[in-house]
Amino acid sequence: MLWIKNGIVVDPKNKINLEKMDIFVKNGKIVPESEIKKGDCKVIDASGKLVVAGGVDMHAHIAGGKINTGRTMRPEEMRVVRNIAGKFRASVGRVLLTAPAIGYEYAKMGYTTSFEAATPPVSSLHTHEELDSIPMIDKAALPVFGNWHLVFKCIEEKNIEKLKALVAWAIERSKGFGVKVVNPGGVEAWMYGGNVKNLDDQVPGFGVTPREIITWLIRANEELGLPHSVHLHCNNLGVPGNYQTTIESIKLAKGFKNEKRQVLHVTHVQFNAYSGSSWRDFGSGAAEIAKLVNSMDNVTIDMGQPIFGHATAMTGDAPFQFTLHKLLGARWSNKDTEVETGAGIVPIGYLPNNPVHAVQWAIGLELGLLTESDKVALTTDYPNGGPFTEYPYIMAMLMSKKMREGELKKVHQYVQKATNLPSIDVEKTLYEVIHMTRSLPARILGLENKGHLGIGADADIAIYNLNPLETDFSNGFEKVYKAFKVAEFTIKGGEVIVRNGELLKEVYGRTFWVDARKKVDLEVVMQDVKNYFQYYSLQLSNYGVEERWLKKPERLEVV
Amino acid sequence: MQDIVCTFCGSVCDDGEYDLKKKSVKKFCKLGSSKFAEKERIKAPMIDGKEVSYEEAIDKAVEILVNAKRPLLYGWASTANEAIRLGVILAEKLGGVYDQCASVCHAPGTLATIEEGVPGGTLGSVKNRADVVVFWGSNPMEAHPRHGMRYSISAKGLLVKDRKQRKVIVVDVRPTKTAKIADIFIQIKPGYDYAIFSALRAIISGNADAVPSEVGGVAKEKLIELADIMKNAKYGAILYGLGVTQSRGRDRNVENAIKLVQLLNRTTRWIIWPMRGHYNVVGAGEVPAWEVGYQYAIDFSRGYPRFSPAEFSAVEVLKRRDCDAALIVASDPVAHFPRIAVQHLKRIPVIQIDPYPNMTTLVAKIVIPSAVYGIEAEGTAYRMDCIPLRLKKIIETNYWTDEKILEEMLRRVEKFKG
Amino acid sequence: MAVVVELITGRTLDQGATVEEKLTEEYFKAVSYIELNQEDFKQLNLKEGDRVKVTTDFGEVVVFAKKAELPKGVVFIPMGPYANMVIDPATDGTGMPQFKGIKAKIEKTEEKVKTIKELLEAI
Amino acid sequence: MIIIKPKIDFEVSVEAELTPELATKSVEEVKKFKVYYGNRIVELGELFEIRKEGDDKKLVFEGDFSRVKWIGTKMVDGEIVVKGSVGANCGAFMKGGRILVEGNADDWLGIEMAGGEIIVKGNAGNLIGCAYYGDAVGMTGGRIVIEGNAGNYIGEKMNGGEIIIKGNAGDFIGTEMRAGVIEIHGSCGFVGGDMRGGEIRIKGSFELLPTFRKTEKGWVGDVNVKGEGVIKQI
Repeated sequence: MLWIKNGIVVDPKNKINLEKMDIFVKNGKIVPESEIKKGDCKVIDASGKLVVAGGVDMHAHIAGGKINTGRTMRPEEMRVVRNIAGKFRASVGRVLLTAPAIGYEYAKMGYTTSFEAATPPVSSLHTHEELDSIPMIDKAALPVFGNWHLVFKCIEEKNIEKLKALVAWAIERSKGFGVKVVNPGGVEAWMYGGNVKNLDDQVPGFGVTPREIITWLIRANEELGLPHSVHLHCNNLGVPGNYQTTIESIKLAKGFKNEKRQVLHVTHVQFNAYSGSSWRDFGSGAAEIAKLVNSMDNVTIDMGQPIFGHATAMTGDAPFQFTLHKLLGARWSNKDTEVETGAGIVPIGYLPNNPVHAVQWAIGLELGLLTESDKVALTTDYPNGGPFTEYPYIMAMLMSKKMREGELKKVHQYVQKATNLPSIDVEKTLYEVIHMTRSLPARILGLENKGHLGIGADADIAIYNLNPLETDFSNGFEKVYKAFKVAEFTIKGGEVIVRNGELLKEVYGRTFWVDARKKVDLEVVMQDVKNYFQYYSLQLSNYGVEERWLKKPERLEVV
Repeated sequence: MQDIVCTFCGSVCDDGEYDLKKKSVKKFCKLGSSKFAEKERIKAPMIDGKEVSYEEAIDKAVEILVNAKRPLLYGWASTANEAIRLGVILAEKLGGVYDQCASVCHAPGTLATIEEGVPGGTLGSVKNRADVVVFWGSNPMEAHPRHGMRYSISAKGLLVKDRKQRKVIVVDVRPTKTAKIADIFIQIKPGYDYAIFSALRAIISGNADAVPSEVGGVAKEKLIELADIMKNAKYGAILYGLGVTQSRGRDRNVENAIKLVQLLNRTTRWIIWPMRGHYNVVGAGEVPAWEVGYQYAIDFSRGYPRFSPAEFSAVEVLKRRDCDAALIVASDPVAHFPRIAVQHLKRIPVIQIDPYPNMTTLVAKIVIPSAVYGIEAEGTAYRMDCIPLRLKKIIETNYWTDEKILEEMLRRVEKFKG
Repeated sequence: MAVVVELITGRTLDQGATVEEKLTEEYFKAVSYIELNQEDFKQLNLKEGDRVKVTTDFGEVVVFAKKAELPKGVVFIPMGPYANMVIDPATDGTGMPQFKGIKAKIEKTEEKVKTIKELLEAI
Repeated sequence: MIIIKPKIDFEVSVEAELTPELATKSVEEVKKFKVYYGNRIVELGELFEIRKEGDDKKLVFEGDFSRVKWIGTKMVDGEIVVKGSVGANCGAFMKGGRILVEGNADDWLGIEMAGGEIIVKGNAGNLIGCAYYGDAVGMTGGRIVIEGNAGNYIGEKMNGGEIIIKGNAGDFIGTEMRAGVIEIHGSCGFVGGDMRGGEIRIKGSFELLPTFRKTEKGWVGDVNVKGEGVIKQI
């Protein structure tokens, strides 16, 4: 039992803003005062300190074939030593971190949940093995659907029951959490060296278009009532002028409704918010996207904020990765995966004096600032935009125009004409930024017990050495940055795991997965699946992940 | 039992049928059948040839390992990921060296990946899409007997429906069994893979004029013909083997092949992939990559991982007499390492964990028998293309699994180290 | 009479099928031979089953001779302890010894082929 | 000047990142310098006899140091003399000063060296002046002279400086080289794969890759990377 005394609490889900209050923890949950015996409690004096829910990263690449190939191809990344073996594991990595390092660094920062944003269903066991090796945090993985021949087939047949059954089956088989869509149709086109450019381009060899893939998957997702919405990485990622595709894709959510959450989450939008027709007249389309998102009540986005320095691009968007390889002349890994999906990896770096990189950096911030705080979550699309360990930088930037002005001086001045960032006066409040990093991502993902400090919530709590009542967020940004960088306490499932940025205890969190099989009749699709497995290189009976193989699975049943 | 997963080669066929009565397997090749056949086992744990209990053997092994200044922990390609993970953590806690069988097999491909990445695909993409398959220095008919049928040569796929729709090319220094069933066999001079990859790149990028009339024993016209086939493929795959990684040029050969594939992707689609040998040699690299950042040749003497095949690969460590104890798991370095490396293994205390007696058993001070994954034990392995498959337990055994043995070792080491 | 050749080593089906039974006669048979091109075979005046001594800068080994389809001047020994007596242990900084493409001298010999255990003792 | 001599035969190798900077310290301080002996951190004085003579910024290694790695790593000035042979990674990331090895040098000599001079009287191993794992650029400045023979993969990704091999060199010389000079007085194997710039001069025989064009300057290439590197017979 734990008693966090006198903290200054910000808990947006429960509409608590800067209230001095006590939090009580029992059996890993937040409980009312009446349920605990104060004498038996470990007491944390949080006087004058900020108490918030543990951070929730809704989109990062933390486990599976992509990041692991990234590690393999970049030994220079692994030379940064973060922890020497002893009571805790050795942990290393500059931006690409080892599994222990991922858990440790999130925990040090007060983050307690992170979602792997893309796993090929056929390789999910690998993704889960890595997730199981990440200590400290809760996690889950999103299987990808947007280029899977079986998905195309269901949509070609316009058979929603089949599609729903397939989605439910595949999420169960991959022990996944939701429906990720990456460059729908484009990755299949890449198998012949192509891509799709418009929502209405036909996918080579199939009678489907990206528009249909997205729409049908939203429909299936909503009829299944999954906790999370469709999670979309749009077409044309990384291409100048792509903000129009993004706008069109966002509009596909019109006509769908869900009381609890959005029906479409568009991810790492920074990479999909470019105006212009080439890298020469490249600029920001962030304002238009933000305006559209603000006008709709069923779409959310996350930033995909680039951080200057090293990064590694890794996505299921294989054709984009090849384009990036040609553009940069950099190392390139690619993985065409059965008839399901693909992926690519290319090392990159964001340089402040590079006009394109400066604009990308500004676009991320524009999106964060111009989009309503209830609709944009904070991410770097780790490790695509850079390290998650710099979330405090983004938080501080969103809250301080002065900090942005200082940073704007250091970057290529092309941002002045190509983006709106210099003229944006918005300063998000602490309440908003806490929402963008806790309660909002939890709501977007459909995690009811995460991202808040209400009764019944998981006791994932971060305490920062920052008195918000006495902090000038506009001017004291350095202090704000430092405070969020190193949590004074990180509490995971009721246990103190970090104190002043030092690891105290190694714990292993749960892996959430969603079981929607009760919502469908699997038989409507199983014959197709069986027929289609002749094109797989493994047996259907050996496909998928059993719950008992996972370290700490937690099934969320959709009924 | 149906859909048994084979734990012999990197093809990891998963369609076997096991007959519990006959204790034999159907559908698998000669190699797979040999895996599932009954054979001589190490009967009990032994110290200096004397039978002891598992606990005694483990206690003694841990004593040797914690007292070593630099223990080498080698093998890992024929065990499950669960055991490998414990092995990596054990190496980390002991301040030893972790290395795995790839270092004498396909690790040059990892070095090439460091240089250029690896534009690849799964075996399913070869089966379904590849209309041209090039086996370069690889001989699946002997090393991966069902590869051709299941995934590459005659596999029936979605877009490439049968053998007739697929062109199979073998590039090798000798007419191998695979060369016999290829459409085109190109015989090259040993040690000239790199030069030939360079020549093909030059031809494809419009610099054929620079290429002399013969390269590595192959006439220029023949290279132009090969380049044409490559350019005109819809979806090609170079599947390379030890002919490339173990000969002159090693990783540079693979690097150059990858550059060729990068170039080909500018006009069509090609992938390249290694024909990995042991059933879980991929896991033996992937697991340490996520645990400590590197695939092999990892030294923990400073308490954090460092990578340097020039210093920390098992052969270099042994040649330099740079380890004072060795834990060998699921491997037989005495049979497969050069003589000078074996000499050092004879000098130092060797602890072996393996189901079967082999040449390493003959030099080991401590021998700990283990269960066979895929027959007597369950676990996870990664096929040559990194597709994960779950190995099944078919029959009961009293042998401890590698996982259990290593878990016990780790527990004792942690206790010892405080 | 000796000829100078290029030695390569590699997997074979038999070597693979017996690799988990290293202390058996079958494994011994699978790895203790050398394959030569017909002309080289003839030049050394060999019959199937004759013994050949292979000498390189790195060691020597006696193995059984076998005729095979190989380019002239290229010989093959299955991967394993016999091959490893004569391959080049230098990894040139890559960690990988040179198992293939080693200059070797081969000659007919009356010396016997060592058993696996004798071979190990001699290392 | 500090004189260092092994006290024992090492069971496993020693990693000692010793630079002439040490010569500015007292003998007692030098003896306390931490080095790795396998997985043990020990004081330099436990493994070596240490003597000080005069104040010049110089380290002298007496005896066999072939199992001592990382000598002279990151050194910026001063002098190192190894009377015997030296272990791997000698002079790695060196910026200035001079290293003289009277015996042989092991692999990874002068990794990514930026300045200074390394002279090896005996033979040297592989990967001289190369880029370390995953890095894009090798040696950028300074000079490495090997009086004997050298191994494979010399000057890979080199972008400046000079490597002179008086004997023979191995295979794959100057791969992906961008600038600088490699001179080989003996013979070697493949030269200049994917070379973009710089010059490789060879007195003996070598193997040319099929991707160079003969010009008045010598062989120019590698055409595969639109390279302007020059390979010359001298």
